[in-house]
Amino acid sequence: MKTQIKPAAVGALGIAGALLLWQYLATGPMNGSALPAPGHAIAELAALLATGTFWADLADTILIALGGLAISAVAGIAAGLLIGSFAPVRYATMAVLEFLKPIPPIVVLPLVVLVLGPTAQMSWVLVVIGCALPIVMQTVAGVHDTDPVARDTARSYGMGHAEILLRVTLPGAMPFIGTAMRVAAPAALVVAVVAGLLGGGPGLGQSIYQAQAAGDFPVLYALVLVLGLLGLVFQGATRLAERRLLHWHESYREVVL
Amino acid sequence: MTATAPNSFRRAAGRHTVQEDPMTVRDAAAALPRLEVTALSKTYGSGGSAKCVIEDLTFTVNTGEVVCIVGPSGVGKTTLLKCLAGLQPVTSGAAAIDGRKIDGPPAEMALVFQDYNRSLMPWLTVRKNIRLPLRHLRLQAAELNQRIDTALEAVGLTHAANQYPWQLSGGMQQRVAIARALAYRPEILIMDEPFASVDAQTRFELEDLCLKIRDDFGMTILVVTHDIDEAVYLSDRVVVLGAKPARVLDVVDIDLPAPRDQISSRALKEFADQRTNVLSMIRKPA
Amino acid sequence: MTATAPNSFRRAAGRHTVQEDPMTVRDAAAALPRLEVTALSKTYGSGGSAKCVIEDLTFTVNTGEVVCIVGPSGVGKTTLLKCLAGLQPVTSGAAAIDGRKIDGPPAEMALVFQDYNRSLMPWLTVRKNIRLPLRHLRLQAAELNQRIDTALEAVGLTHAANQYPWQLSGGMQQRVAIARALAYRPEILIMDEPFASVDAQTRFELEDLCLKIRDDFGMTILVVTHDIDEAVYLSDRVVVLGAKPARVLDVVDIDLPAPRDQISSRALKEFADQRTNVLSMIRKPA
Amino acid sequence: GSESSPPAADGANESTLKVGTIGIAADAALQSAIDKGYFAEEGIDVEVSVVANPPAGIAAAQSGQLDLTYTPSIPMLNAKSQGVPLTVVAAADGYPDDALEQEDLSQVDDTGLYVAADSGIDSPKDLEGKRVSVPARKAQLEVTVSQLVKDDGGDPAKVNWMVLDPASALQSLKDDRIEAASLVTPFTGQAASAGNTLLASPGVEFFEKGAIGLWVAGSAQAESKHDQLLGFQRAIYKANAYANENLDESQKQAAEITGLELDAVKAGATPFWPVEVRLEDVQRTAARMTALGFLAEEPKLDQSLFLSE
Amino acid sequence: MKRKALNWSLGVATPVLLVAAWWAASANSMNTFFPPLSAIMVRFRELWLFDHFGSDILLSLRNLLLGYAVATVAGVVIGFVTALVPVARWALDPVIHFLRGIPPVALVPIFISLIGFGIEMRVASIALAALFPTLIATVDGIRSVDTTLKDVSSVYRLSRGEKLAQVYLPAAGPQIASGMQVSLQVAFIVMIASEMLGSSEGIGAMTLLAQQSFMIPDMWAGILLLGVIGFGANLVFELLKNRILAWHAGSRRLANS
Ligand SMILES: Nc1ncnc2c1ncn2[C@@H]1O[C@H](COP(=O)(O)OP(=O)(O)OP(=O)(O)O)[C@@H](O)[C@H]1O
Ligand SMILES: Nc1ncnc2c1ncn2[C@@H]1O[C@H](COP(=O)(O)OP(=O)(O)OP(=O)(O)O)[C@@H](O)[C@H]1O
Ligand SMILES: [Mg+2]
Ligand SMILES: [Mg+2]
Repeated sequence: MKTQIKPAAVGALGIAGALLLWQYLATGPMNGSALPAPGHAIAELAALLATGTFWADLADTILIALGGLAISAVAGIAAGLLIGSFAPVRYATMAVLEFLKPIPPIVVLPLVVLVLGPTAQMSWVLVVIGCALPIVMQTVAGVHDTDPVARDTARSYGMGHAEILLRVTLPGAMPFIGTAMRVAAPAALVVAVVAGLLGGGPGLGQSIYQAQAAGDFPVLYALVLVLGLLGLVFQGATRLAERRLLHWHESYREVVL
Repeated sequence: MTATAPNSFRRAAGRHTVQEDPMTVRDAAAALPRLEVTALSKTYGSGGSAKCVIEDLTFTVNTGEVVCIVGPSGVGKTTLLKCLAGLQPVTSGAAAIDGRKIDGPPAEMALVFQDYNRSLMPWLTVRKNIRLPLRHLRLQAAELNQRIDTALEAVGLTHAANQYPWQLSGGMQQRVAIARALAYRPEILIMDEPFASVDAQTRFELEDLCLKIRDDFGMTILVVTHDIDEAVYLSDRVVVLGAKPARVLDVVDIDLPAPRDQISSRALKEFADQRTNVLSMIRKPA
Repeated sequence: MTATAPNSFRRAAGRHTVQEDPMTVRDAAAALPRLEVTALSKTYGSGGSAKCVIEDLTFTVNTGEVVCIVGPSGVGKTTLLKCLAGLQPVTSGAAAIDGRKIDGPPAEMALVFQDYNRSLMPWLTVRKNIRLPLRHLRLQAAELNQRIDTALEAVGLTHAANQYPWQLSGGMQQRVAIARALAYRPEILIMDEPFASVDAQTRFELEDLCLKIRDDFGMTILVVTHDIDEAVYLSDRVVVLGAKPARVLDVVDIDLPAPRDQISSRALKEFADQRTNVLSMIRKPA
Repeated sequence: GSESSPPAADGANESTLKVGTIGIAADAALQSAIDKGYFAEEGIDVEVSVVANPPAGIAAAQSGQLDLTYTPSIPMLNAKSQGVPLTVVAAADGYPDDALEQEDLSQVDDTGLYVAADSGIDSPKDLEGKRVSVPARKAQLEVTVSQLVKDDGGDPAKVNWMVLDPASALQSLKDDRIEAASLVTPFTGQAASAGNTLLASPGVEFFEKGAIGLWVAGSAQAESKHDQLLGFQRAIYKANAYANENLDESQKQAAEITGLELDAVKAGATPFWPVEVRLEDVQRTAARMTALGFLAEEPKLDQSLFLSE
Repeated sequence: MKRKALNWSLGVATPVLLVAAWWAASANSMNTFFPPLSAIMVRFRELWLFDHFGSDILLSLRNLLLGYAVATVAGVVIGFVTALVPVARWALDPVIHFLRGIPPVALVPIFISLIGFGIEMRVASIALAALFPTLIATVDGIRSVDTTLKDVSSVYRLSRGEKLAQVYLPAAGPQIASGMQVSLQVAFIVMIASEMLGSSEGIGAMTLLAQQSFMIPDMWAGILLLGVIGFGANLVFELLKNRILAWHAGSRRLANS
């Protein structure tokens, strides 16, 4: 139990330190600028929490981020397994993927808006574009990291390609996929917001856009706080899921003392 | 798999008993070459870094036989087994099962790896590790569980069924790998130093288990071992490998009477003779 | 480390020769307890999942002694060695070197792991794997290289110095792990089933090497083995572990005359007696 | 705030118009057309979504993802000159015909060019070699400020344009990272109250009069939804007229839409909602853009640009 | 050997086929937003070869390299600290993950008032965003180092520095490398985003400007250039990785190689 309390306490200290830094920045070097004092933003946040539209927007954003993330995960992991396991697939897709990777969501945004309009679907697509490729890449690396002896074992027992992929390669690549998910989860959130901010998709992005357009900075930073907290929640959730899935892995094995 | 074979095998305790059948499966199948290795050679890498590990290797294993392979460390025994299991492509020559050339893992074969600790999936419990390859056999639940239980009991790990491999000792992990092969009930079982990490007592029991499943299921068994006594005790024939690249120095026929018994068989004069015979074969080129 | 020890050891070939010193290092240090294990017990996990592996274990190892530990698979031998090496905290009781309680890896000790294939760094060649722990000893380049070369030669791997561990056979990997410990020249050498994967001939040579370095450097050596013959051949004393949780069933003093020799020593009647003695100890509780 | 729910894919029937806006004060007329039921009278149903900038809106409009969108004339002309087929449906905002006669141009112009009080910049020509912020390149403020510089005898190409969001522009003006900032309400008010000097009102000086903000549809959409768009035109002009007449009410609405304090809205320029788009106004803008080099060649504009019966 | 030839021809053929398909499909395109590939290629040559090469391409690449270098070094160092010093992990984790959920656009005003909008801001935002994938992968990589290897280094009493440099770093190497690869992608994206503000120089700024002023072939030319550069950067990365991590590829190669 004691070991549980200690990280939480130190974590709280870390947050307190960050708040103090914020307070210092807002009242010191950045006084009079867009950055409000933390107290001000928090008060504004409390006011926001009382409005219905805020919750609707929040729900939209979460839905888009999670939905996009889920699609990216399923598609990305499946593609990564295929690309990592079969050399012909790897050679056939490598150049194309490498080419697509650096093309950022902001540049394709107008094209996506063009095809899908300022809609939730547009946001979903952007989230998938933003998250799928890192997941693919990490999965491929994970596949290459699985123990060949484990894979040979499966082959020698006459397990089919699909079965090996599902039961040996996939769990073997899990540590890398876990990393990928923890990188992608907050990114999904960010892209979901940016899609609203720049492309007119629904959710908190629009609220931020409006606060920015109106120069209403306390509201803007109240929303930023919400997003930061959401990021923390996403991170915690992926950690938890990972702990369940990877309990067997070195990094999660119960420390025996 | 032999249809008449009983469904379970009891843990052999020191002494193993022959079946009641008037004609053992083994006699019936004798002299039928199950596994044929013909002029096999294997080179790792290519170009400048090429390394010829096996050169022109020839021998056969008959149905229902137990054959042991002995030879110095690093000579190419594991490489040979991997070629037989279809995990490594051969460079020239061929290995064949019932005349069919092996070019991928054959369905009727199972392999117990020398790297037993790496061949167990760390994310599966012992029980699930054993079940893993059985899934595609589409067994009924009852038979599946019964096979797993029998195999676990045979290697003495019933109590560890729900632990993860990394919670087990080295010898226990090795026995899990053996249990997995047993539960799979392949027609041809290939084992790479399978008893290296278990204690003497358990080793005896596992050796007898090995002979028993051969009799019960008519399995063909190929074992790599460094223990000459074990090779003589288990085998119908011992293949002695030597020199680098690996070549067959000799194939020694072991004519110990069946059924074999850990105490009486090992006390026979023939046993000591064969043992000395094999040992001298090994020492010769050193 | 004994300052008077010669700088190199030749590969012992079948028979090992005792030093010319009128009084061997070993006799001088005899009966000085180097390693003391007192009422040691060890439990893995805590709360509901707690598992007591070792309970109330007591024995000592004297300076310059070779002591073998035998016992059934999974009884807790590896766990014991990890406690001695300071890698696992003990639950109660203590292990001590020269009276100092062990609470972290002691400077004078080296350990050869049972998981030899996992204990080598896959990113380093054999040579660099052996050199890794030597770096902080701040040896001169000549001595460093000489130590590595001697160790490689002793285990017969000179030709594989520039290969990566994953390019080697199991037995070769195991010998690299041994060579690493040899080159480190610890005062206390602990080995966990170190010869499990090497062939009979190499095993004999390594056993003799073991005795030789004890004599040359006055090393104290503790070996876990499953081979009773090996235990008897190597040891001054054999600690027989049994029952779960692990307890000392007996400590058997081996009174074979020195120098020992693979052929003549094993042919002695005392050898056979001691062997039967240890075997019966092990079988008793089964 | 404005309605921002995404257009439901299945609910989009014939009588529904998907409208994009950028969420500014001028939307007050649109909002009152909705509130007062002018659209309902025409039998049309309006779904509003906020787009981040005019080009994104234009892109969505030309592909039919939006039926029409708000855009200032300059991005519209940019798109038009690149061959994007667009049809102007109605005027959204702009300047009254007597705008230039005003004493204080900042009272009609919602854009402003500000310099720090002690910058020593007295006229637009002085901007040569200076860092001047704009919200976006090749858009309204860069074009209009360029005209000021040119009219003052300077070379707009020598101005160091910096893209900055308004908040950063204000901060950078204060920190002397830029010498001048071109801003839109409500930031013009903030710039003034921070003690900066208004150098010029580039909007009204460039456009002089007429419609600036336009409701624009893709040409394909203008054909297929011709009747509904005409209905939109009628309704929005009714609303525009109403908004001009009831300034207080429209400013209140603007405050609501933008989330600003009412006082801040009232302190800014007086908004104007024209009830027609004149070809000559658009042509004048295009000619000036061409002269400044923003358009490679002057696009041929005629009445077909406008939606008509 | 035959297999390898097949793989390589697949690798070359797929992109060639795709480009050919694009060329054919777009040949007579009248759609403003999807112009003929031939028109795009014309603009590509006019714009980038070599008109804006020195002024824009090199400028962007310099920012990318600087930011990425800072990100990877900092990511690995902070990753080591957080993985090996629990107190640091507890204190930093919440703050880091809080920051990651926030869209960078919302932080830009703060950045600008702290460090302006020059090169520093661009490099800093590239570095900040690209930091996280490497950081997270480093932490995960270190936490999954095989216990036996850790035990070996304790037994042989490797010094702290030796443990870090000789054991943890190489053991976590594959995972760090795959994190760095994702970082490279993120750095690329942020390089473009960072050019949205300030003076309009750089590939990203030109592409975004083309997009905003409906010079669609120019926009596509920019996207193509980004793809080409990303492809090249990744190629260089792969080559370096294959050199440094040759042991890993070797030890993990499927047995049937
Ligand atoms: N992947 C590989 N690449 C290159 N050489 C290899 C590879 N695997 C094995 N070898 C070499 O092939 C030879 C034979 O190895 P193999 O593992 O077959 O020996 P072994 O007879 O099984 O030995 P042991 O009894 O020690 O397990 C060795 O010299 C080894 O170095
Ligand atoms: N990390 C762990 N967590 C829980 N239990 C463990 C762990 N490691 C070992 N054990 C248990 O401790 C017992 C002793 O294991 P240990 O490895 O010491 O046996 P051993 O005597 O070395 O056996 P072998 O001869 O097979 O190597 C086993 O029952 C094993 O399951
Ligand atoms: Mg082998
Ligand atoms: Mg052990």
